[in-house]
Amino acid sequence: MSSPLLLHAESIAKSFSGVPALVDGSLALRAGTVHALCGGNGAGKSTLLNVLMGILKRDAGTIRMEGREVQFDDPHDALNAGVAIISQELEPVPDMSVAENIYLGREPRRRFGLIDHRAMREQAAELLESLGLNLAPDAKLGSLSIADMQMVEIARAISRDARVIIMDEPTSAIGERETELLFTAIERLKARGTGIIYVSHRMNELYRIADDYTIMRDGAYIESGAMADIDRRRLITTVLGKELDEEFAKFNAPGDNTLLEVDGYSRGSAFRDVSLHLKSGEILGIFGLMGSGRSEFLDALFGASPADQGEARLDGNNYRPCRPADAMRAGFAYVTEDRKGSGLVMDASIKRNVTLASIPEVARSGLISEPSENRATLPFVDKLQIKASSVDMPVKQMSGGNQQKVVLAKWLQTDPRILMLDEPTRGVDVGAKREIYAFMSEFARDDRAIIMTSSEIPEVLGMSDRVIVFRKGRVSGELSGDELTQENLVRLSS
Amino acid sequence: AADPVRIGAATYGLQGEFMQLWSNALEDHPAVKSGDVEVTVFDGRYDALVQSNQFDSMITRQYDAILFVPIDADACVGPVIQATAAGIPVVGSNTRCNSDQLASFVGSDDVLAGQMVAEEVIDKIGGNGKVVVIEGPIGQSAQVDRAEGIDSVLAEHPGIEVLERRTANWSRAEALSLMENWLTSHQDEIDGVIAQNDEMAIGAIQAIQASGRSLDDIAVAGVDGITDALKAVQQGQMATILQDAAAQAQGALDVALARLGKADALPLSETWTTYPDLAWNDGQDDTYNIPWTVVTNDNVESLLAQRQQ
Amino acid sequence: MPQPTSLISSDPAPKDNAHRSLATFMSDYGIVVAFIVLCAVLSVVSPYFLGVNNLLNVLRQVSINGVLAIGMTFVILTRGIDLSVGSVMAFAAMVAASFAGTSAGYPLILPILLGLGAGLALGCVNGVMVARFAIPPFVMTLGMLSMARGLTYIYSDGMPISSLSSSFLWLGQGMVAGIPVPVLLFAMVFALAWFTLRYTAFGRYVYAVGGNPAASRLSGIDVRRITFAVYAISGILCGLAGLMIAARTSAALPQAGVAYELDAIAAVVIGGTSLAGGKGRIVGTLFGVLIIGVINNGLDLLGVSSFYQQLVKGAIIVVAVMLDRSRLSNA
Amino acid sequence: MPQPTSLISSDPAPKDNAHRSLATFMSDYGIVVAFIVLCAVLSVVSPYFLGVNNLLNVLRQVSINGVLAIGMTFVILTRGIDLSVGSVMAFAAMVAASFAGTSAGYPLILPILLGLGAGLALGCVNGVMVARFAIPPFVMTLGMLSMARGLTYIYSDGMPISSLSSSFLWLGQGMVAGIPVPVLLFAMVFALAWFTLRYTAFGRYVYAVGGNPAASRLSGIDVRRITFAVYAISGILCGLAGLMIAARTSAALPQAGVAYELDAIAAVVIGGTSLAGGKGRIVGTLFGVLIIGVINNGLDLLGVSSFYQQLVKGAIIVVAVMLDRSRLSNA
Ligand SMILES: Nc1ncnc2c1ncn2[C@@H]1O[C@H](COP(=O)(O)OP(=O)(O)OP(=O)(O)O)[C@@H](O)[C@H]1O
Ligand SMILES: Nc1ncnc2c1ncn2[C@@H]1O[C@H](COP(=O)(O)OP(=O)(O)OP(=O)(O)O)[C@@H](O)[C@H]1O
Ligand SMILES: [Mg+2]
Ligand SMILES: [Mg+2]
Repeated sequence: MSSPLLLHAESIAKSFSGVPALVDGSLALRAGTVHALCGGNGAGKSTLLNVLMGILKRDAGTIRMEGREVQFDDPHDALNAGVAIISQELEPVPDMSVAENIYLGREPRRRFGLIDHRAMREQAAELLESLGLNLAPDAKLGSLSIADMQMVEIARAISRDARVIIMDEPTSAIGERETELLFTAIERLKARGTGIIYVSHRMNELYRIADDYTIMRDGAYIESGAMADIDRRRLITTVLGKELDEEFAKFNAPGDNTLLEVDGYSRGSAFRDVSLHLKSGEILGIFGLMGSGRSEFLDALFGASPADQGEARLDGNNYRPCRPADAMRAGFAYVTEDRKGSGLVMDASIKRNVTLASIPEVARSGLISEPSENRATLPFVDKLQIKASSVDMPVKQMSGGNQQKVVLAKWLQTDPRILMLDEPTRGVDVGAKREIYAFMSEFARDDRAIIMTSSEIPEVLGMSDRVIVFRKGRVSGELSGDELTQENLVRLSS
Repeated sequence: AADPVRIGAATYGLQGEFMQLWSNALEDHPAVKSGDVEVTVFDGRYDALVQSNQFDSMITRQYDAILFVPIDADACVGPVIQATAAGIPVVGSNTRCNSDQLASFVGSDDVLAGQMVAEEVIDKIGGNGKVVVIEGPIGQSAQVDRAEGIDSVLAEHPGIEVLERRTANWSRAEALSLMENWLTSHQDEIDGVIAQNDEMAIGAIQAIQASGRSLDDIAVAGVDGITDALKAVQQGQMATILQDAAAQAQGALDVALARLGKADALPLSETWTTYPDLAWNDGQDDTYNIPWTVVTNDNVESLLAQRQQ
Repeated sequence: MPQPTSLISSDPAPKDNAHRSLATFMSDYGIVVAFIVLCAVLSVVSPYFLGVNNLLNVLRQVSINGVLAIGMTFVILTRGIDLSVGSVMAFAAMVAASFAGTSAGYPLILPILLGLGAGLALGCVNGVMVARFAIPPFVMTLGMLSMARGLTYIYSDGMPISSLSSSFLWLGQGMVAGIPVPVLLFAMVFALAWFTLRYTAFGRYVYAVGGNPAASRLSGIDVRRITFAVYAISGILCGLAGLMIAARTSAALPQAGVAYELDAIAAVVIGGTSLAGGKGRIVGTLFGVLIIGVINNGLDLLGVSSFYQQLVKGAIIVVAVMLDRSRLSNA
Repeated sequence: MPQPTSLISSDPAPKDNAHRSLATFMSDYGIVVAFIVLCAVLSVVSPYFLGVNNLLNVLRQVSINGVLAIGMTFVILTRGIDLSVGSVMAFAAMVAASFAGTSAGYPLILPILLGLGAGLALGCVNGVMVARFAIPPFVMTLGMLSMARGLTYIYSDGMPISSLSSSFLWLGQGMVAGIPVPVLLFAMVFALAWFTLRYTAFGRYVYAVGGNPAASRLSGIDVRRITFAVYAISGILCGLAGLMIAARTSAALPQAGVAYELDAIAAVVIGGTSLAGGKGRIVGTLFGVLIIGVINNGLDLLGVSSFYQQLVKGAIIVVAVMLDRSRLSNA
């Protein structure tokens, strides 16, 4: 470690209207390495990274690049100094194309400084190709699934030729295959001497690609070292500040009676001829590659965008949801994969979001009282370990993982029978994940059941009683018991 | 029968009662009622550009003649030139237009109205006292001209002090609030209210009444002679200067028909009998100034009766 | 049992609670501070400003815009806008007045119901077109601005309706316990709106629909119905404002309410409600309304000339909002 | 807030490609279709409508609103709004006219530069306050609406300025190769704006800032500068419109341009640009401007009575947009 550090942040502090989010953030990044920044939800990781990028102004602390102190007042300065970020919250420009999003702010130019749309398209196509992504450069971002949006953001950051790339949970919205593409790209970047700060709550990933780690807790630096020197158990313990028992707490047992039957569900080109059934007490996994139509299928089942063919039966009765309210009346709840777009009212407080789907229950003769709202919200705050200064805090001020918990709480509050979870643990830390898993097991009892999709294979394997695999919008197989292996999932889905 | 004569009437805007009376009077003209003449009234929306655009359309449609009540005395020049060049005579009405190409003008002099309204108030308070002036929208020809008239009278009366001078944009509601506030800041100082139109005068009256003051102590006068003002005169609350919308509109139509030579037995309207001093001269004069009438207790009943028809 | 990492029960910022609560207050009520500053300045420069009568005048003068602005707040909270308030008000005033003549002799309730009904009807048309046919609110209500004005002219034949019965005029000019009736009406509407937005399910839905329509729909909220309802509310409040203005000016004028939409929207936006929807408060609107009213009143009291009045009024509005928002620094 | 549409738009699954490209065309150019329908109807009911002279009239009539609407498009694309266009235009007209009198004898370039400069200056004030001091655009430009009108009164002493030199009048009344000069000016501004939005980095940034300010900032775009620039552009175009209107009406009137902001915004919104920013096209604005112009012209040609005109005009605007948007299912 003789050469100066590529990036060195020391004692960074930041508070929001008096509430400290970061008290002592420190991080030392070496060139050509991947540095894992670890911490629970709300530990201050994103805050630190946003300070490094010049998105937030720090209250105290110093940042040095290659030994020289730097001051980024705006992301513009950071970009000029060779720092790029894949931020945790997706920030697409929805009405611009993939190519335009990738090259936003540095469009290829023709003579007279005019934008060369053709070159931009070609370069984007080339870039996407080199990353192994199958995305049309002309597609509008707003029409993509959030996984695809995430890939576009990854492509954008990577193509910047930055010396430091900050990746704040780049994989939370994408599948295993795309994660592999990202890792391949990261290897290439490392070889070029780029330093990467990497945040993820998926431990497997950290052990695969990270060289160093830094652990933060409650806004403060705890320790750092080489990834090779810390085992998984100690990493988790240090991150959470407590011991954690086994990862998948699974103690539900599927019953015999069939709750839900779906027969030949189709909608446009999104999914075709999907038939499945769900038993009481069951956790049914749906697995597939990105874009295989899982989310679209769940949308249809929830009446958000109804199926145009096929039928469904709930307890043997016809179930034909035309809009979410129908599905909710039938006992469905649906945690979507896009918490910012379709899950949360970002400007509203935690408790308003938690009660959003169950206002009639919280209200008494049409009136809502603060106490009844607090009564509805507080148990979830404890149970899901939602970290926030108060239940009146707007959710947009919360860390990503905590926001995810709020979405979950909202739907649990409706006391559903069939809980549909699309990527339920997106951005959730290991501790809270465990709580969610335990909760799922506890939930799937009596005449209740869960349908879950996830791109995290261990989660699918660990939590599902049975898995339906989607491929290109069709069911390509069903796995249960001993057949539930990673190999089978991969085989059936690709 | 032959095709009716098609007349376009370009008004500055139909929002106020006065222009409404003006256009209703057109519809009541004997030649219109008999079907010999067809009039189309255009709402200029208080915008010189809109009026100019409407002239374009009237020229395209080849109206036989245009009656023109411009919003601005200068901005009306271009449209008049265009229409005249297209062979369409333009007869001005109500508001003057600084164009020498106007076929004729049948209207009333706003400067004179300004003088009269100011004199009404000043006479009533006996030549000495404090007044407030409520004006129309700044820069509109009617405001500019009436202000000129008011100023000329004020200049002759050194005993009159102008406490306040503000626009209420011809609006009753605005004048009402304005007067409420002035009655607060000037308490009992105000002796008279000179309003450039009746709507604003009525707003002022309502504020005075609401404040518990007596209209015997404050002289109010407005211009136009709208129906509510006539009623107020009847009750001794104000004075108004009647601008005869019917005479202006119907007289202008008579003149236009005369210039077109399309009708015999002119003039058809009552204008010329109502104002015997106004010489018809076969409709060939450049200017017909319809006299203003001060509305008093003596003539208000008959005016109101006319209005009810 | 895992130890709760939740911070909610424990005190968040022991360090400088005082600082924080001031900051919170300022960010919540900055507009109140701006209002107080404005009033303080006015009471120094004009000895009349603080008089009881003058303050009642201000309240009476703002009450019509106040009622419109409250309806507008509902609409804007759902990301909408209602440009038609002035015209709809004029139409309702005309309908009501046509049944409130001294000679007609109908009971007072008839013009009231018909006025409110006329406003409600046009508001419902706005609501249906926006909620059901997805016409952008700006376009729909701009169309209604024009259509309602046309209806007013057609209904009234372009002439004002005056000679209203004194019981009707009481709505605009009467007093109850020393307080002008329009002020009481405004106060009632305000209280009802405040209560609705704060304590009722409907109020929650209004915020939610404006904050995130997609999430609201997925949460089982009938987004269309809420959207429809806010325009209906705005419509019925236009009806009430129509009764008030006809009664205050003793006549229904076909040209009444031209450009009132700007003042109503201004009050809402000055009050801190975001045109992007989902964020804002009715108390803010109240102070927005009051700020506009106090500026107008103050300029009249001070006798600022017509020429300078507009300049000063515009500048004060900008400065007041600047005072309010200056603390929001970081993006 | 950008919303990935996966859950809201129930995309009707492209069954066949032909159907789909028609759908795409309709969704991109629905307003063109609405315009063509409108023109077809008008040319059937009025034999004068399709005359060359009348079409030139329409173009001349829309050119001032057109120039304002183009500036407005830039502003709205960044999620802003400019309510001050009418007043700023009036101020610029007054400044220019005061140097364009027949007697003054200044070269034509002087009033032109001063008029544009006056518009630009006020636009820059809007820009600074919105971009630098984060005053909500609605409030800032509403303040400017009032302030610029006040400045116009003060500058002109409340009197119109007429007797303008014939070289100046040429800007509003002249012809070049059979085409009215205002139409040429509008065409030039349109072409420039179209080109700018499409081919320059600045144009892309305008979209980006409106589409997602946070993303734009993260991409190193100077969001404040872009925001400032759009208000400056709107300002200078108000200046141009001021020259055009003074030259066309042969006078600068202190009351000119009242409520023009509504027509300009309407053209932009009818043209499909979203008030939420980031989405829309200048071609849409062109057709929005044309639709409004054709409605006004058509109603005048048909001699629709002014009472019914407002009703019909409002209804046509709504129907045109309904035609355009009927395919887009709900939100
Ligand atoms: N704009 C804000 N206003 C107030 N508090 C904020 C704001 N942004 C973040 N915080 C608070 O700062 C703390 C740290 O948040 P941060 O987003 O940095 O966490 P994180 O480590 O990235 O968590 P996660 O793993 O869930 O993404 C949280 O308690 C959060 O509530
Ligand atoms: N709004 C939309 N408009 C058009 N196509 C869409 C839309 N949303 C999704 N799709 C497409 O529908 C297909 C199925 O997407 P879906 O989101 O259901 O996949 P998924 O299996 O859940 O994968 P992901 O991990 O991306 O969520 C994809 O090809 C996707 O691009
Ligand atoms: Mg984070
Ligand atoms: Mg999915």
